[in-house]
Amino acid sequence: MSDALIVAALLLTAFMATAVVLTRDPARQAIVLSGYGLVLAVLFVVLQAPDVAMSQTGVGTVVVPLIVMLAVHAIRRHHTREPDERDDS
Amino acid sequence: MILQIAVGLPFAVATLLAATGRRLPRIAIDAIATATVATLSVLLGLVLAGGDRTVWLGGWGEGVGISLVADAVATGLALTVTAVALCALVVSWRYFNEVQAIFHTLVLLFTGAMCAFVLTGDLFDAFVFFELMSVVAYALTGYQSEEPDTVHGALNFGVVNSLGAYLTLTGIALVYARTGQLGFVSIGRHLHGHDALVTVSFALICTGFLVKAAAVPFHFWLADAHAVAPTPVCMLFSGVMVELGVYAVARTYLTSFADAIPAEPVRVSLIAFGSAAALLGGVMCVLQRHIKRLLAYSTISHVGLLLVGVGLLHEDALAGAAWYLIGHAGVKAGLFVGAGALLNRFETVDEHDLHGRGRSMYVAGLIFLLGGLGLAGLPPSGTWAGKALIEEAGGHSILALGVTASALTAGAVLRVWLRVFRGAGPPHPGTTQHHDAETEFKLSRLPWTMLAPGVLLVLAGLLLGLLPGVVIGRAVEPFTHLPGPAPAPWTATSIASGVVAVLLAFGVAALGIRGRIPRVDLLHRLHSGHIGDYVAWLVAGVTVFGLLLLA
Amino acid sequence: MSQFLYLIPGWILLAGVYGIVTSRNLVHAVVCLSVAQSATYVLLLTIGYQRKATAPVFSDIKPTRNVVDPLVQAMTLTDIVVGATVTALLLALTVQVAKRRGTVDPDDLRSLEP
Amino acid sequence: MSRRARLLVLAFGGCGLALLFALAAFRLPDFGGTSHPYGQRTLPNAIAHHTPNVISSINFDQRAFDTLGEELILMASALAAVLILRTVRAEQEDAAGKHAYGPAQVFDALRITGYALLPVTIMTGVYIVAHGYLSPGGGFQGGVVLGSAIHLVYLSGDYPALARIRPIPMFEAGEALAAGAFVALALAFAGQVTAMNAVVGLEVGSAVVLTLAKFFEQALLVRKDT
Repeated sequence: MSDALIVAALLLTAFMATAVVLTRDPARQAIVLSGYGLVLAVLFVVLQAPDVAMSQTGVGTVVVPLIVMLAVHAIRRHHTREPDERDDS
Repeated sequence: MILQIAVGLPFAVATLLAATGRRLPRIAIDAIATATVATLSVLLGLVLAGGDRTVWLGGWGEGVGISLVADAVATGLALTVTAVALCALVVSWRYFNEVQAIFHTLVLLFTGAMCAFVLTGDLFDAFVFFELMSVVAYALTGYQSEEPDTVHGALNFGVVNSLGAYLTLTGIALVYARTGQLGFVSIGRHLHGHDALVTVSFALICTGFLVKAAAVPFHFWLADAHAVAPTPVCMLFSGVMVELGVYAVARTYLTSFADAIPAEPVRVSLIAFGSAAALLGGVMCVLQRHIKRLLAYSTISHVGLLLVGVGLLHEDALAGAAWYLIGHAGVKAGLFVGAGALLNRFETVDEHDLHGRGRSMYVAGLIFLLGGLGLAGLPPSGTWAGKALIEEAGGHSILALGVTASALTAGAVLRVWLRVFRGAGPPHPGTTQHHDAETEFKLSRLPWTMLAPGVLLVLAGLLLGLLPGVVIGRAVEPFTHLPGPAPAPWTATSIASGVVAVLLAFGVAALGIRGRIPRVDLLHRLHSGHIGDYVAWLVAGVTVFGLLLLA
Repeated sequence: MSQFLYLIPGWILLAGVYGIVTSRNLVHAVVCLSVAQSATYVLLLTIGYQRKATAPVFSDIKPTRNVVDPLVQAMTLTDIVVGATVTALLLALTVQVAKRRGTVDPDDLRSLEP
Repeated sequence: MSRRARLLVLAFGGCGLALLFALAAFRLPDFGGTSHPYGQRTLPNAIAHHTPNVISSINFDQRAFDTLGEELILMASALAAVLILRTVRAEQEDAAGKHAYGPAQVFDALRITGYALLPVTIMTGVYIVAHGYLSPGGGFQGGVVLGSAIHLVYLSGDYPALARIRPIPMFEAGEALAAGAFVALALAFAGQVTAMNAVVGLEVGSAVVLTLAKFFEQALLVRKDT
């Protein structure tokens, strides 16, 4: 694979990683994270690592973002009970 | 084969317990877990008796496979792990509302992971078992997930330790890029001369281990986690897990990087981090009224001393560190048993709350008194003997550091003994913070299984100094690659420094019971429980470590 | 000067750390931790890369063919599992923090130091 | 600490870490170079043991002990999810009737994808596990696919349907037994790549199901009392 492709994939990875970090709302972040997982998987294919790319696709684009999504959902449900139990000390 | 069986046994039984946990009665779960750890310690004892050996798993041999290296230090440490784990399991016989068999499964996994981490001869494998150890530790810390402080403490623990572990992996990747090796020994063989890459990779690898060892400024997670973890888990954390971080630093440097990185910067930086931990831990310890947090800070302080012992890079000091480690493991695990007994009786561990209420708890009181003396380093305790060797090798400043740290931490423990078990000093209003008693239903009296292990552990710690020094010296010889030390702790100076530390500790305790425990706002704000603070301090610590090594 | 490429994982690591420190939401912080970890995948695989070499799978190529370093790939696989499990565990704890404390903003969580 | 102080500490640490990392990076061997001694050593072993996928050979044969640790981490974290997220289950049983599982709040596009993908995904998962010794993929990748495939039922249908085909105790036992089998295989019979792939597939699949199940429970539990 040509170097230009690798450089492009690496720069895209760095860009997406930054995007994940700068997305402050966790619900949106889960979606950006899924995209980041996909970009990583592409990078791994480019770097001749198909095995790793497969796990990254499964874990990084599906399972982990799904868990993040579910956690955000669960937390929202508990937030409806505030603010009476909130600890302000 | 015996080594493979020893490594695999706790894991195999843990999986079986997890599979059948829903059906087994509690007594069977207790019996199986305890018997497994007991068998494991017998196996490790046989390995220790059989002398040093290296086993290549799967028969692959050097350069391809993973080795288990059972030298005397590694096996001895694994044996210490199993001894503390055995006591922790006995203590937990009457503890807890068990969820299926998850607690026992996790404790077995934890024990097995610590043994594998200690015994492995491969850097990446060490990372894997370091992570296993950490993941199990987070889960055990968060065991009582209905308490707000518990989950918060476990989360702080998890984030800080995981980030440390990822930095370790980054360092492993760097050193792999240079050498193309992963075995501790083979990395050492392929590293010639030092440059920025080698130094930085060493700094990063050690970061994860220093986070585990709670060196300042990586220490913030420790008190948060210890204050909330169940008592048997605290015994394992403070008694052995934290100390494994120091062991890993020593192993990484001595086996892999000793020829590449000159000793002087390593010595300076490890002593700096260790001394900071010894002093800050000691001061924070005196400022605590929550007894489990108090013991947690005393662990930070003593592990700091341990790091200084390793950092001196002197064969006698390393022998001393090994000695100190086992002595401290006994005393500290025992003290947590005492704290657990108070928690169980009164559902609080606030020192002011408990004023005079422990008068009738003779055994727990004895644990605190003997534990305090052990922390101070009363001859012939293991802590005393180890500290004597470290101080001997380190000179006056280290001597002063050792005496100060012991006096502060032991003083705080003795103050607890005086106030809670003797009713000394005027009473003060306590907090209303209420804790779970950790048992399924309130027991009418403490069963012997909850106290006897504590007494045994503390006594073991207090008598370990009687071991002949030559045994420890011979054990560390293959580990340090330095000429065989002849450790002899029984000198006039060392006995004097031990006695002085005990007297000073009583002084600190006597001063402490006269008034309320003070608050130092700056220090309290520093230990904020804010995960952003902890991580910021962590990267700052890496920077300081790296710059000290490069300088 | 091909070493410039190695700076990318460094950037990802720092971005993750920056995210954790400045985070106002624990879920966000945990995700940033997983970003910091992904730096190790990228670092490992770039270290193991070799020009004009294929993936280390010999089912359809000749055994004499040059392949990239398989070891870093095996390490990365292990690393991905570790990362995912740690993320899941920390998110479980975060859900409990939200339930018990009613907030996931680290600035609103009170200190554990009594 | 104040926000400002925190950022100052971070600025110091971040600059330092960046400097350290850059110093190291420029001493690394050239990108794309040919020197990978450890990697080269593993190649002939993989071919000699008839495992054309060298990565499978490393993970399940040459360095099987690493994978043993990895599988145990997976088991520990699935158990931890069961443990830490358990209290809601108790609350739910206490106040039966007050809780119900809400409907799936997903995009319609995702719902349709769920329907379409389920059978294909399961087939793919099994295929990936079975051919792990030969082609890219293996127990881990296939296990993830299988474990998440089951949850497509939720996207395409509703939660009770998912709960019926997902008996938690069975997955718990299956996962633990698979991990136990892996301990035995890794320490006593390393090199049985196909068997190990199958065991890992079972374990990973069950662990993913367990963990996701716990999170689904937390996310979908509607508290009717608020």
